[in-house]
Amino acid sequence: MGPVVSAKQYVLTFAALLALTLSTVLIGFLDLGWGSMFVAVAIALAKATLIACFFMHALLERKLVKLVIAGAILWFLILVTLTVGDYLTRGWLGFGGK
Amino acid sequence: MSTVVKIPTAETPNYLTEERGILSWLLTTDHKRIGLLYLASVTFFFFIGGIFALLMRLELATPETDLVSPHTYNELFSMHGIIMVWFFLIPSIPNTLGNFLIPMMIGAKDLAYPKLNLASWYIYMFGGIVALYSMARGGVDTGWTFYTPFSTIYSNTYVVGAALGIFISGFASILTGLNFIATIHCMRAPGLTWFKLPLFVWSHYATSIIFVLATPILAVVLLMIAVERIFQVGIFSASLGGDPVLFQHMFWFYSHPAVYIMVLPGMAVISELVAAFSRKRIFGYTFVAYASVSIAVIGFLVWGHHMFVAGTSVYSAMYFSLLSYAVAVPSAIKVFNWTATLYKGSISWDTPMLYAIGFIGLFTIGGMTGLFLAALGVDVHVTDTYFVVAHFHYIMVGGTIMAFLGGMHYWWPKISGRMYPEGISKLSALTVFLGFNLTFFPQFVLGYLGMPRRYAAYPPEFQTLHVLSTAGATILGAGYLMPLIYFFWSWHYGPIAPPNPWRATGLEWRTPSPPPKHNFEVTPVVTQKAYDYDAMKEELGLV
Amino acid sequence: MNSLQLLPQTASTVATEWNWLFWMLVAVCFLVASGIAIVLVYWAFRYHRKSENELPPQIEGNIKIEATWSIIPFVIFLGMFGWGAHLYVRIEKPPVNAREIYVVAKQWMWKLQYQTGQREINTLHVPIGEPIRLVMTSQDVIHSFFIPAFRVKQDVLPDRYTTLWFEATKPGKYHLFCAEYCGTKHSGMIGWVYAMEPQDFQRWLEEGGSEGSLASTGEKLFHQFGCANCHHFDASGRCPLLTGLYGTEVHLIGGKTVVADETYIREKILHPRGQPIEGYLESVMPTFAGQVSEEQLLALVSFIKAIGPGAAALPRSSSGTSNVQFGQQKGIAGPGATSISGSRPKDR
Amino acid sequence: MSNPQQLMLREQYGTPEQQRESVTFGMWIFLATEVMFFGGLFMAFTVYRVLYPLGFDEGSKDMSIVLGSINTAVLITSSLTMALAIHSASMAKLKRASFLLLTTAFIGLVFLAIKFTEYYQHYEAHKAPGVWFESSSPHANAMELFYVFYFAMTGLHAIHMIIGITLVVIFAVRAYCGSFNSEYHTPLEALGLYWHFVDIVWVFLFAIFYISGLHT
Repeated sequence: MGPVVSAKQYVLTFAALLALTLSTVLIGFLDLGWGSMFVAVAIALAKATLIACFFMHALLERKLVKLVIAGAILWFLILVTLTVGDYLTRGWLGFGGK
Repeated sequence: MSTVVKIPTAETPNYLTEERGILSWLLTTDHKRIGLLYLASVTFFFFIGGIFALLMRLELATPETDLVSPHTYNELFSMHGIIMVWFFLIPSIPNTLGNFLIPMMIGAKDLAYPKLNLASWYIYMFGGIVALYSMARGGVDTGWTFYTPFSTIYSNTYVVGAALGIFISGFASILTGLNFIATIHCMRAPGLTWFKLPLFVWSHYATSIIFVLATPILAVVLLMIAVERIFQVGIFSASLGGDPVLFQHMFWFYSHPAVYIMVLPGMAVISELVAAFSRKRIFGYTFVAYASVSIAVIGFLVWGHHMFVAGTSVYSAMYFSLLSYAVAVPSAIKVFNWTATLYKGSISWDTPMLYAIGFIGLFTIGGMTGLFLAALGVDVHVTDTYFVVAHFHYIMVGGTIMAFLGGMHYWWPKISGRMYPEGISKLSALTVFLGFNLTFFPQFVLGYLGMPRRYAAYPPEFQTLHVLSTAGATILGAGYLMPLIYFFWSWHYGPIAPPNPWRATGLEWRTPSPPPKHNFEVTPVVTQKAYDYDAMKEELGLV
Repeated sequence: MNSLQLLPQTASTVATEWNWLFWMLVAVCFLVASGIAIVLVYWAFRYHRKSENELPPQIEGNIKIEATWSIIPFVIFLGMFGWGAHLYVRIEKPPVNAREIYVVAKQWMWKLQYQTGQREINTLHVPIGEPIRLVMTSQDVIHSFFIPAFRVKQDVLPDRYTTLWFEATKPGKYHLFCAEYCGTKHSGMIGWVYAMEPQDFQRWLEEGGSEGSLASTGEKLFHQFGCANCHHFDASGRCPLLTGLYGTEVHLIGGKTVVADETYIREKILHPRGQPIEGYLESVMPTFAGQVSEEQLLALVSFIKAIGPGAAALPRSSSGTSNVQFGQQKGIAGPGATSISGSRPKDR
Repeated sequence: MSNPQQLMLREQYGTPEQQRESVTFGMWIFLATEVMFFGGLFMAFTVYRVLYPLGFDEGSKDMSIVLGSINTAVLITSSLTMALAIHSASMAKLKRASFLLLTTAFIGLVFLAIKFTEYYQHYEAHKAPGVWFESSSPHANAMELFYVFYFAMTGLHAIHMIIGITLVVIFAVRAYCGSFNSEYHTPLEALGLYWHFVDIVWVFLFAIFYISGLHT
């Protein structure tokens, strides 16, 4: 097994990650209200994607591995949506505790 | 099939005789030996949990608390639940029969990570010892559900110890699931494609998905309980504005799929038994295979049905109820397909088949009462009553344990190289079936009448039904003791078993009983589908 | 040995509908289960192995049959879901004109307070033919209020109000259970519900030594805790006007609105500075957490309700019915359906 | 046991390729369980953040954005050296791989040192939850809840780091002793996956804990 990715690509990824970190901080100083958390998490998602694709070689992996990654993300989303769904719909009926 | 089956003689070493001495067991990486280590451990925990259950049933024979104090009673049902769920039911079939059989069924020498397999047994035992220790120190009285804020603020018992024991053994579950998934993906014999796999393997694959994706949530929520209790910071308690219902969400996100961890391996066994003892391919193999996976997946979407009166929103109750009905469909498909397999079969009444038929009947009742609990309006009355207790015992005891015992009888010749005694085993199957129904059917009526669960004392009008239940529990206990005794007997004195006593088709039957250390002398090449009796009729001598 | 009872009492409006749905489910499930059992046993005999070497015909499956027994159950399940959901909404959603009774649960007893001031422990007297709405909270762990004869159950949580309603139809004495495991004497946290003819109930109310209505107790507390020093009954006080507040929308800083319901009032007493109200950025109100018991809180809430819209004066009559309609509460709600974020002194 | 030729094909496998695939596949599944493990905490954090936005923002205000950003950069650097270490191993440059692994471990220790400095600062500022927590803010409770999650989640992350650093040192020694070659370095790849995953977790922790208090 030879190297799958060139060293140059790693360095580029590294630079992109640093740039994104800097932009997270800078955008954080802007008052975006509710949006600021979304932007921060969105940039974090971009960074995570870079790490997964280029450091962890997820792009070059078998379909099976991609399925595992997709599954993990999907299951996390199931957990969050169905739970937060309860909290967001509480009170819709207009009387306490329902 | 190129494998030549040799009749085992004293000279041919098998996995039991290849190495000897206690260390050769404690340091083994052979999946078959680890399966037996698990078998001994889960049997031990089963009888501990069983003793707790029997004491509870004796206490409940009268309406007053006269045998044990209410506090002791609360500890009894808590420890019964903890031991039975995490130290018996969850590892029962996957870690014993699954461990023993999956590599053989797929024609592999071992699991993908044999050392990890051994490590998971040690982790499981360590967790079990921690849990038992905290019970010996004074027990735990939170129920197996650890609901906050009772578990984090108000209980004066060894909650952290018990939670730690479960937390540790959770890693054994994760590692087992990981091992099975990797094994089934990477270690199949040449030619063995997914749709040639036995349904046992499919079902265990589905189970492993749940192991791997649900157990971490249990680990993290128990960790949060421990942090809250030790540092007295409110994560789920109101002191900081936390919400106890969030704990319930996280707990059931694990614990509902955990129900499928318990019953899917039972279904795995039943598929094998029904095929072998009808000498037929399972009716609608593909449907049953997909049903296993869809149970595992949809099973993750229904946890909220444990919380319909817990103070969640009415809207979330709606979607959880609807999804709960959706998960009932694949279970129904399985029951129908097993039944249809009998049609025009060649049905033998050997003990494993008796257990299998018992399973189908009891699982049907258990599953159908689940429809009652999923119906929102009905659930309001019957939730947290004996109706729920009866319902999940029909699934777990009537389902999983029946399947476990059926599977143990079926594969006993392979495991031990000897046959079990047929007469007494039929008697025990019958005793278990009758004892089980007598124990748990009255509990449906109790719950319907409104008897809440986890009551040490109860109004006198419920006594008749409780007495029936206690009587049944005694019979059930005797039914479980019988196999324990005759399996020990058979291990030493049973008649020598041929490689394939049932004339079944699985790869595990095409190697000597007991199998050699690496399962097969020559790696098998698979050319036919599962349960293909037509293709194998010459080899099996069938006409 | 006591006599065997096989049918539960049916004594509320929803209980009758519940029975219909339950027995429908029993009928459907019994039919299908006995069908499976009969087929299973019949085939087990009919196709019993005749010779050791028998090879039966192999049947692969039949996609049409399998699809049929997948789709038909699914349709039946949808029907069960629909009926169950319909009944659930009926059980969960109280009528607006219900008589309110306040419940405080603690290990291991039920404390009940009537609007008219009567208090009871582990017993509840209710008139038949009138909807009753329970506003419930717990002082410690989670409990669950369960009356089997009425087919109603609702968990009672600490630090928040949950509600349960029923309308009794038959006079009688019924079990009251705690259905959520709550500790050592969980099985002792039981009591009785007495459903009475309205005139009997009225007589009972008059006999039960009331120290004045709950709202008037709340009024006394309102003065005792010094609330009246700032919250004047006209607009002259430094603090928000409470007259006419109940059930209306409150505008919070940040543009959100919440409805001033029971939970909101409770939270404001305990954590006044959590979500600042429009016009009162710097709240001067001290917290009352740790100083007011759950029962006193309910009395205060009852008082605020009594001076709500449409109430000219304190209702001193025996009628505890609230004519306040609960507004729709929109937006994001806390665990107790109202956002809370407060400064509470630590207990330690 | 240090001969790559023996390790390349353990007895349960048929071919080296099968072994390689099942080892990396196993690590990916393990990472899926880790996603759920941290995911539980992220979910609970989300719920409380939705319920108490003001208190959580105020809690975030006291985070040190300087130390947080430096630590993010530090961890990203360690991921780079880890990737380069595997790159070197795959070209059979084992000495260089060993050196890069040791660098990775060292950078990991720097991360932990900064992290514990932050913990100490929080403790000094009475922000450590429990008996140590003091605040006169109207949102003191929600702030404390924020810090409960902060300590729990970064603490778990730190434990993962400690495990990772230990493994990296062990693998550095193994690489130095020649346990791998260009054909056989699968365990190193698996370790790399773990290390990068821990990095990803931090990226999200940084986003949810440090940023939302910045603008106020």
